Amino acid sequence: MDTTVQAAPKPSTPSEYKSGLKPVWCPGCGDFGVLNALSQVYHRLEFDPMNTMLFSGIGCSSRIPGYLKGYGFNGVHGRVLPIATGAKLANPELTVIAAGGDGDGFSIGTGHFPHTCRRNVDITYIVMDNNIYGLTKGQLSPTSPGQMVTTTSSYGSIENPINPIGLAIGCGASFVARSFAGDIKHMVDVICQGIEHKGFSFIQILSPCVTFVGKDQFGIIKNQVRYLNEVEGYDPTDRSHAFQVADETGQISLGVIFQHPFPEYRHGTEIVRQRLIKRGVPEMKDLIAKFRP
Amino acid sequence: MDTTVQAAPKPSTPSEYKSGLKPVWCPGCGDFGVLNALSQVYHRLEFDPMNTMLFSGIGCSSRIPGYLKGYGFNGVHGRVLPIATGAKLANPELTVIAAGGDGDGFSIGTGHFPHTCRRNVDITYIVMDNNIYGLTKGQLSPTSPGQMVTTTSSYGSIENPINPIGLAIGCGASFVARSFAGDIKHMVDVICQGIEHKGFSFIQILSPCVTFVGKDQFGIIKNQVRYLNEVEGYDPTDRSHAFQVADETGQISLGVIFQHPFPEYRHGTEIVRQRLIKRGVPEMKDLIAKFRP
Amino acid sequence: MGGDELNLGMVGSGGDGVMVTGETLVNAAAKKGMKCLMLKSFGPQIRGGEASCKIRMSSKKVSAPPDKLDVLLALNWNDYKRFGIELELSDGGVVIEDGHEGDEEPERSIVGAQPAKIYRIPLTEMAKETAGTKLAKNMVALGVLSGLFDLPDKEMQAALRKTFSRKSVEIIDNNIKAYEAGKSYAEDNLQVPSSMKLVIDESMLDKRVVMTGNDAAAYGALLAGCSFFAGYPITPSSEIMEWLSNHMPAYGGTMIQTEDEIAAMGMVIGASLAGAKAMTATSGPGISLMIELIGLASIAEIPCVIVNAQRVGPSTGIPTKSEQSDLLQACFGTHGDAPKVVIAPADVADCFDVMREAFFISEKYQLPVVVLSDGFIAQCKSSIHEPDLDKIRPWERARPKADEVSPADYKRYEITPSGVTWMSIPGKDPHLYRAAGIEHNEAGDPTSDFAEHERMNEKRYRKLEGVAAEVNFMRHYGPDDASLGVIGWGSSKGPIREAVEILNAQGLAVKALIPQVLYPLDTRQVYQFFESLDKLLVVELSYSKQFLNLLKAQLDLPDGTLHYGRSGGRPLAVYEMVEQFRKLLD
Amino acid sequence: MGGDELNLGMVGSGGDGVMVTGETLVNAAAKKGMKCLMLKSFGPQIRGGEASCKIRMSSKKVSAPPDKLDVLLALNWNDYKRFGIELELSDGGVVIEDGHEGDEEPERSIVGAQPAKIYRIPLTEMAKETAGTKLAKNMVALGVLSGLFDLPDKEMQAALRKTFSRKSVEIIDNNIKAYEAGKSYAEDNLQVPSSMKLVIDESMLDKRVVMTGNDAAAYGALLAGCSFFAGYPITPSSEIMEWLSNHMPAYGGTMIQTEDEIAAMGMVIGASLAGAKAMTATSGPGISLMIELIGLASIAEIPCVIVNAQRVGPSTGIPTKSEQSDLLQACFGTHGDAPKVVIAPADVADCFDVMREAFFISEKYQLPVVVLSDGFIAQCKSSIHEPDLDKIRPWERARPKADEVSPADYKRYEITPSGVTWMSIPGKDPHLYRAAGIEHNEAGDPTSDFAEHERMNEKRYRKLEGVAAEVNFMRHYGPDDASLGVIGWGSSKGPIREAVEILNAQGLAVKALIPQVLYPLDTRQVYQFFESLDKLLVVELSYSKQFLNLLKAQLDLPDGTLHYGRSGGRPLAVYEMVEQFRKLLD
Ligand SMILES: Cc1ncc(C[n+]2csc(CCOP(=O)(O)OP(=O)(O)O)c2C)c(N)n1
Ligand SMILES: Cc1ncc(C[n+]2csc(CCOP(=O)(O)OP(=O)(O)O)c2C)c(N)n1
Ligand code: SF4
Ligand code: SF4
Ligand SMILES: [Mg+2]
Ligand SMILES: [Mg+2]
Repeated sequence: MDTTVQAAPKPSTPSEYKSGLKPVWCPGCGDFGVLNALSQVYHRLEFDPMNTMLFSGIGCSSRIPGYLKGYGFNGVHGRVLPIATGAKLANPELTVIAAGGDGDGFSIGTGHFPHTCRRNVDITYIVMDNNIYGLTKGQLSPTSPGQMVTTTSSYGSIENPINPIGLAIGCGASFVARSFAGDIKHMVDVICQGIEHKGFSFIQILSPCVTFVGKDQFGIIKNQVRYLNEVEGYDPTDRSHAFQVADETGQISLGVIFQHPFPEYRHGTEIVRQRLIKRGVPEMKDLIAKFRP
Repeated sequence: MDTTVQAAPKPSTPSEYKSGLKPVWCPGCGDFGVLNALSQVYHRLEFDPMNTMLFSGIGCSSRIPGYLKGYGFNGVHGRVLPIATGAKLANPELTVIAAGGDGDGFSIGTGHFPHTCRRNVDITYIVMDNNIYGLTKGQLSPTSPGQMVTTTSSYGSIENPINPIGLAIGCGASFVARSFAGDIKHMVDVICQGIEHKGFSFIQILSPCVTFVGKDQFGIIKNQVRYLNEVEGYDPTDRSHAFQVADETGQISLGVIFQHPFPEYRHGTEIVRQRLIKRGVPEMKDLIAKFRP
Repeated sequence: MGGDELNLGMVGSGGDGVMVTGETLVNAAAKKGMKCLMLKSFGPQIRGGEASCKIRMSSKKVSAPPDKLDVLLALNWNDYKRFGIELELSDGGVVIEDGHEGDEEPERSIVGAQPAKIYRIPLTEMAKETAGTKLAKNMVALGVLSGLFDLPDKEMQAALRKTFSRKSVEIIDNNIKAYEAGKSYAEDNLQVPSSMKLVIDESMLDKRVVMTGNDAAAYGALLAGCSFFAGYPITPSSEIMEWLSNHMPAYGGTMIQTEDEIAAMGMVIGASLAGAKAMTATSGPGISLMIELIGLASIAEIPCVIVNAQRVGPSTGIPTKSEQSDLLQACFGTHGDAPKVVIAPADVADCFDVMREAFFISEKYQLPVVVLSDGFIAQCKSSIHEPDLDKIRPWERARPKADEVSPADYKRYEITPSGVTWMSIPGKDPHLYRAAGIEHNEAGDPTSDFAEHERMNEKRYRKLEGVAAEVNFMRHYGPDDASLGVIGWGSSKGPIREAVEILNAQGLAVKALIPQVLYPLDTRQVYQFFESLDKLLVVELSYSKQFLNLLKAQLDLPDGTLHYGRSGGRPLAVYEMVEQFRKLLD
Repeated sequence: MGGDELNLGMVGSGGDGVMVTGETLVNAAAKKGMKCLMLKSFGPQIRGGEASCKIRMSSKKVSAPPDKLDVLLALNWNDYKRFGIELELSDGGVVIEDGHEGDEEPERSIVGAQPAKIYRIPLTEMAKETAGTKLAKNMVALGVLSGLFDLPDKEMQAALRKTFSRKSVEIIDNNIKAYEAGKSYAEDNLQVPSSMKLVIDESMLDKRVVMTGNDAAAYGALLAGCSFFAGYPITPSSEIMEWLSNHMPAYGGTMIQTEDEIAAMGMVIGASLAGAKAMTATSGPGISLMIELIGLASIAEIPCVIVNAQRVGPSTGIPTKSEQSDLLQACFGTHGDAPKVVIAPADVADCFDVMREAFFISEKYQLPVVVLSDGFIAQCKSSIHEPDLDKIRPWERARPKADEVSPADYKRYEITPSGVTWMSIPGKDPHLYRAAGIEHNEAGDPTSDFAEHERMNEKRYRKLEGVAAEVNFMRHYGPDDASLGVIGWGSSKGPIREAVEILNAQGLAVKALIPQVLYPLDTRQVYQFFESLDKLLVVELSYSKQFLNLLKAQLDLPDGTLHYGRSGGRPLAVYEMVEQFRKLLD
């Protein structure tokens, strides 16, 4: 880090971690909860905004970088994972968080998810899942439950929804968790764990869309939740156990569902680099010798 | 079907199902085995080439539509699943097969795979997995094992490979199988089962690249295979069992790993359509009434 | 203002019901046989924030969005601040606001002329009194407008009933009461000069429908025989897929929402190969993702229609605002030399016809056709003349005839004089073939021979010559011998046309040309248009002069050709065009 | 032919070792200080099928690929059939084939002139005799060429040792024996007119390196300070990432192969935001997938470099052949008005300098820079002058200075006269900001205000004015006052330049201009070039005249400008250019 930098005073309360910009969300939207939770996470982990990057795609949820202090990027729809990965690889000292909607992550962005899981770069990915396309006003999402009527499923969806938790485990993610926008304390705990996890952490947050799904969502979810840290004997390192949680119906488990330490991407690059340095690295200009006839 | 059609005589041997074009593959390439197996499948299932569409992406493996009789399409890299899906949805009477390489399907095409699984459109997808990019001459593939040295992983791959079988099960595919280019009879059996399965069937075929991975691949694989139909009590409808097979190391299970009947996409569309027809469908021109003020 | 047209603007907070009021007006106008169009604008809130709309109605033609307002209805002056720049009052315009005469003056800073009159009307109070809820204040306001400007009462009430048709009888009655109260209030207390009353020319009574461009495009596609739609939601095109989601299944067609735009375009290609008339609809960001597969459709000669309802770019840009800046991408965005056709609707009604032409061209010439609509056309709720349903004649793709070519001799990519080759359909024709995105010989097998590549390029581009010669799709306005001409495209047509009409009426010889098949351009017609000209002005809503560049690429512009262009974000205005014309005339 | 250059073609089956032979020759030439370039061509087999190569070597400049051949070495006449059209023999050219004098004549149908002489030499037999394996027949042939044309023996042997440096001493020795046998055979039995011997101008002895354009681009990028590469393999660009895979990690940089091109471009954007000089490399199909994110980099003003090694399009096209048909996509392929810079290397050596300029421009002006290379440049193995490593001066991005702007006052997108605004770096600067792909105000917050959008368009496009004025990157050939001029770009430079030189030597006043920053074009310079002209010819390898259209979009071409273009698939030839010039002169 440059020595010339005049350090800005670090925010000292959660609300000081907010940017001050007024969210465009509908009153009651679950995303407010996520924003509040994140500001508390920033505070609890004593983030220096200068070292924090929050990336997102496009969607209601993806407006979130605008509302928090730090470097932020509201990119394009579906590409938050590669963009966040690039930032982290290029500047490993930064805390890098990616956030977005269910459509952003599991429809247009699906292709990046398995690869981000398997690379295990040390970023945290928060999907604010509302089972709908909020910003574009109510179309089918990959997490919309079967039979759901939306503007693009006029007679009820005939597709099986994607299961983000199951998919993440199936893709070999090293940290998989779920939380709920209606429970700020829980979100704060889980997100902190995700950020502290070394490697890629995926957190699904059930964040109701009050406008296009309904205000009753908070109640419906609340009635079904159970907290995994209260479930006796739940072992998040047990993969098949985790799969069962992913497949559950009728109840919604919150907490760290699966966590498995495996080497972070940078671990691999560092080993290679050290090996090369040991061998001896020529001056860049001397590489020209490789091209001499 | 039009009545004016002068039906072409149906091929009567497997080799008559080949187009006659000379494959561009390297001598010994596993893809020859897949081609032979497919010609036998066509023969066994008595395909009418006129009703058969074989789609592919780009890669060595994706050249396969050129070598079989029927309608074929050698499209672009990574898009075989949506293209095949579109054809099947538009013309449900056709037999639609999609084929391609590991890069085509699990790198650039990853994003389409989970959605194709969950839609469960009645097509068969054959991935000729050689753990490498053959056509572009030997770069890292998402199924290249860890530490593998390729032209783009000069010091050994530091990524965890994707597990196509585990991913397919995790994505809720209704038919998941594996076969081996070194065993034609087995391929024929498994592919026939896949085609006869109602819904999306995914078949991984281990098809060695003799040029960029090595001729020894056939032997290495052969030494590790076991046939699931010879494993007593193996129940392909048992999801957690199937996950174990997906995760196995040291041995390679061949056969139908997971199969689970759930409604095909068209089932859903037909229900909707019948419902609408019962309600009464106006003449298309009368829809103008909807716009009258 | 007044006389034969009324330009009206409204602004309010979420819950003020600005859009409902506007749509009721549009419906009423349509019922009375009037033309009418409505332009919406929203604040940044996702839902329920401040909003404004502008409406223009007339018995005569209405082809441009409202410029300056005759009437501004301010349900909330705070919200006006945000939209003021879009809601400019014209000379002699009047303002209606919620309030009591005598109350403290609200803070107003009206954009445009000073209002001739400000009517303060206790809208909220009257709503509470009559309907029992202040929510009905918009209906009181509607009544006031009706009384003040002599709007057709019967149609207003019918439209209002339609607006609330899903509500209870009680709610409907209350809203009617609120409306009537407003109307009486206006009749009793207020008056505007009779010159401001809307003259309804009953001879113009006409079959009207109320549609947006997206409605017209969706319905037009269905009638053109489209049986397959795959798409991914995006503003401002989503309503096309939403309409088809509703109406396609009953006719056996497929509408599928895909995981992304790439998959959408892929499915369209697959469906078309399998014999369906297939399309997708999106906006700029979606097109950018489809580019690769549009190129595939071009080289593999697969018919398909792609609607791009343009919005402000680049990137995410301003999703809710319109621009004409995807033009060069539509024509030249693919890598390689990839012929395709680009065709642009010029107004809402036109979307219907353009879809017909698009399917005709794509099926006949076996290539991708990009329909370049824009956010203004796509979402502008308009009262238009009912489309001519009989003009629709679905075109059938040319297939190899069993008695003219045997399956063994059939070559999918045979080089023909027109460039078009018979395309067989799986399951219908025994003429098997393999299509390819790789360069191929006549049989469809891969080739890397440069001579073959050159021949195939020739074949594929020859089809464009056919299109340019056959599809005569260009609008002319003004006298043929005018010495001052304007060329524009898409939704710029409206203001251009009106400006020409205004100036022609003043005896000035100006004319305009609106090519609709933008690529390939029928240059003969354009050169003819140039013949009488001393001055040519190219008009567009793109900062980087995309239309000008496209014209230059396809023909030689007259010396000293001028250009008027700016970024989008608000539609071209009639007075803006008149001003440009006048500058040239000076 | 002969004298100062030698043009040589070889064709053989898989296993004949055509490429090894060619590369050995290139190395030998380089060792002797000669310029040399080699063009490869493969049959459809993935590996091990028939192949051919063409080599041109000279002590003088060699800037174009070989046209017609002085010598054709046919290891296999069956394979010649497939490549014949690419291997045209020149008047007075000779042929070397494997065989015995007196044996039955093989079936030959040589393209071009009748050979002045056909040498039948028992290559296979001699290989078996000397090296114990027929595999060494290519080395015998190499010896024959060496003897026949007096090639520098020491360098040939050294190059041969280099070629086999990973093999056992025995194998090397055997190959040397085979080579020597061929050489003696030629010296003893054959002779060509001394005019055909290659005259090596020792005064030209020079520091040579052997590189492809991809090598030069990769190395140039590394030296320009690029520390982040993300990419997805594709012919003909993969070697860039392969080289960086090898060399980047040691210097702390990251080279990552992504799941697709979209992810590659996404990672590049993320890395650049985080402060790295970042790039990707691909070809047409990959660019088509990156289009959306290139637009994002443009509106969000993120520096990045994108190499496109063009191949024959559209779609998959012909992956192994070169074309110039991605030009308009590079300039205008994004939706919306999205400024970017397009810059084209004109030869292999140039790739090195162009990468330096590309990073300079992208970092200074904070926009995406597309480097339009092509398959010919990318993969042409060449002996070139060693690049000037001292010219590399990595440019540092302008960051907000702590003493000039406080974090609170910092506006990432402040409107400035140059259009460029300081860009802070996370972890380094306390000047926080939020970047956005959505239209934004100066602070980076979303806006839907059209006036703000217009101002931001102005800001972003203003940067292009700076680039056009600052980056003087254009090649001129021929006398300034020539009345006949050609304008071309990219790898067409070679043949254009040589044609100009040939005609100038014949006393004809022709000149050529090769702009390298194609967009934005420095039009002043181009107009200056036009001044002396009676006739202008625009030259390119695109069927749809993309370069012509790009020029028309940016400036007014002289009346009667002519165009010579065709599809790619084979490089422009010097004689083709000379012919075009002559036509104009007539
Ligand atoms: C390439 C592209 N396609 C489509 C869109 C339109 N779009 C914007 S947000 C969105 C989906 C929003 O849903 P989700 O990601 O679940 O976020 P939410 O609004 O529900 O938080 C879509 C389809 C776009 N901006 N870009
Ligand atoms: C968009 C795009 N990116 C990259 C390529 C280059 N490409 C062609 S095939 C291929 C991968 C081949 O690997 P795989 O799919 O495993 O097939 P294989 O050749 O091994 O059978 C690549 C990267 C392309 N054609 N298009
Ligand atoms: S539309 Fe739904 S997701 Fe979007 S802000 Fe409103 S409530 Fe939240
Ligand atoms: S390169 Fe490998 S995959 Fe491709 S044809 Fe050869 S052996 Fe088969
Ligand atoms: Mg959502
Ligand atoms: Mg492969």
